[in-house]
Amino acid sequence: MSTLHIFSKPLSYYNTDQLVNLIQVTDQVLLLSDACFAIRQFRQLSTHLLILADDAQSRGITISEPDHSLNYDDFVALTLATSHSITW
Amino acid sequence: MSTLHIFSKPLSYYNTDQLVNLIQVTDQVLLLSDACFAIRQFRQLSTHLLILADDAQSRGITISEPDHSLNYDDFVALTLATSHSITW
Amino acid sequence: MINVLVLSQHSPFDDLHIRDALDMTLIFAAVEQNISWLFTGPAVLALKKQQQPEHIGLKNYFKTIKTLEIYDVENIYVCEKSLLEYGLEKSHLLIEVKALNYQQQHHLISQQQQIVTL
Amino acid sequence: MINVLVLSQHSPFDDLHIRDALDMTLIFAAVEQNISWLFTGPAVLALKKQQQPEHIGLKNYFKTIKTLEIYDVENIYVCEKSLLEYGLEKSHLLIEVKALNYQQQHHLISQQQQIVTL
Amino acid sequence: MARFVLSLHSAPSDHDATQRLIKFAHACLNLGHQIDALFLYQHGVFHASEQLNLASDELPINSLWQQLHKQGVNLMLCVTAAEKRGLDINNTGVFTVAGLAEFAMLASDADKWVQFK
Amino acid sequence: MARFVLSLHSAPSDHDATQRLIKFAHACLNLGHQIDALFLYQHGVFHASEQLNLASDELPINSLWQQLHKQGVNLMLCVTAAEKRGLDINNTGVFTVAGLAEFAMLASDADKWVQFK
Repeated sequence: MSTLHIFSKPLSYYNTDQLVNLIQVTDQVLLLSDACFAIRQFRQLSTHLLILADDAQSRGITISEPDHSLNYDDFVALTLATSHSITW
Repeated sequence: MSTLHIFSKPLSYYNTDQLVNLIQVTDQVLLLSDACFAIRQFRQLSTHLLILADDAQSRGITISEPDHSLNYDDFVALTLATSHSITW
Repeated sequence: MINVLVLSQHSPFDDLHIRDALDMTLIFAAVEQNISWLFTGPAVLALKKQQQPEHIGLKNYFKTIKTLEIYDVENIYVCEKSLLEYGLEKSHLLIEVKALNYQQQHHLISQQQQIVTL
Repeated sequence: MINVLVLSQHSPFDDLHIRDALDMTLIFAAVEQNISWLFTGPAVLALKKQQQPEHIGLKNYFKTIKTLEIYDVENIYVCEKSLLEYGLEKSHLLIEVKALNYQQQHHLISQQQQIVTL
Repeated sequence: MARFVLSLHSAPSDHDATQRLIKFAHACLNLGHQIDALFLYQHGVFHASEQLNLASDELPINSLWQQLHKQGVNLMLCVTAAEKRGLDINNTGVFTVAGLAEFAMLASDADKWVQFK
Repeated sequence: MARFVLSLHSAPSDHDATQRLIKFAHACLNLGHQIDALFLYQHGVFHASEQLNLASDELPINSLWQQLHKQGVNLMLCVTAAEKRGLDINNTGVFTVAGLAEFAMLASDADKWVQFK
């Protein structure tokens, strides 16, 4: 039973306090769009982040361990591997 | 030389750290719309807040000292009494 | 029947966010799913009593919120911490709600098949 | 000639906020006003080098940002603290900017006749 | 008497911002001030969509704009912002299509520019 | 094979959200999954504005929707959200006007509902 948490903006757009308390270690955190700029900020929510490769690359962001780079096929598979998703 | 700072949402919509540091005691802070719900939060920015009466009343919010209630004529006058306004 | 959660986070008159969430909640009840609605952050203000937006030309959607129970929408939840943040108590609210701490919110989320933020 | 300040606070691809601000900045320069542009919060990311949004079908407006100097827009400011927040240094930016602390931002604001947040 | 320019940045679905702008505009006029331009920018341009037609228990946006138009307020629509949002600029009702330069000149001449969003 | 419903909540001016939704939809189809509905809600309904016509150096939104339509994806527009935003529901191009109930039933039957904004 894990939740996929999807973000498309830097963390300052969200309620950090709520997210830090809601997101569990078994959950997955996926960064899309401008959220890719804020890997360091999102580290508070999960020790390893999933990042959409297209969105990161087009912004000149390099993805490295412990984070994982995803393509769209992986993104689809991820929504199926988790119980449900929340697009924050 | 004072600035009129205009808000229409609760403080969580804005960058509190920036606002606390930018807004000076000589500045004016005006709460409109859903910002009227968050008088207590906005107290951090100014010891006395200006609040649009229509917007507060329609939300069941009572305005009391040290805050001031404004009508639209006052709002217009306020924009003229300050050097410039920022609608955050 | 599946469990569906509508998650509201916007303030009452921030565009049509709360009204869109209200429509979505009512419709899932109408098609007989097990719908829940969770209010967090400034969205809890949408449950505050004594609002009369018609005085400034806005539609009074609070009347519809009051009818949720009639339409069998019984799972209305609010974030306990957000109530505190806005100085609200349960007696200040339009309808009966369950106040949840973060752990309880997490549990609620874990029970859902679909979750939508509006 | 008046002093006009454009204030940007949104992330680079949050709707068209930065592009709207870019248009506004260029046009005030074109009508020969003393225009300044201040980037705070996630807006500082719009000045980050090596972005190629055309790879995901989005317009590359960074090319236009690079031409600001040609159009006599010289007063480009960024919030010092926001740069830190996103791990950026001046050498990571597309163009020459002045980094301002909060006190300097307040001073900049105090010099303006008109201020627009976009 | 002061000269104002007002700009609206939110979509017509944000009825609250719209009603506030319109009340502010009427207060300006009633106090004897002048409004040199009321300018739609960003999502505000959707207000110039001719088809805008809300239910009778909603804010009567169309007739509120008509009223301001009849009082002689220069209702302007930013052509650049409209085109970037795919709006039909040949059919903008009481709003006049204007370039950003025109607005920038009016804003530079005005005593006050107040934004609504 | 899984059954998806996808919903889009942001306006066409948020090109980034639009391109992401469309790429996700194509990935679904290529992987052999089924998309029961692609639903426009909230500001997403502005995508069904027929006049939408962007410059040639912008995301070719119209032709991207045409492509999905040709692949048989059920492109739906929420009538309630559209009416609240004053959209002309008689002229919605490749999008079919649908009630919220219809979408809610599809969402209840689908394996996954993914939101894009």
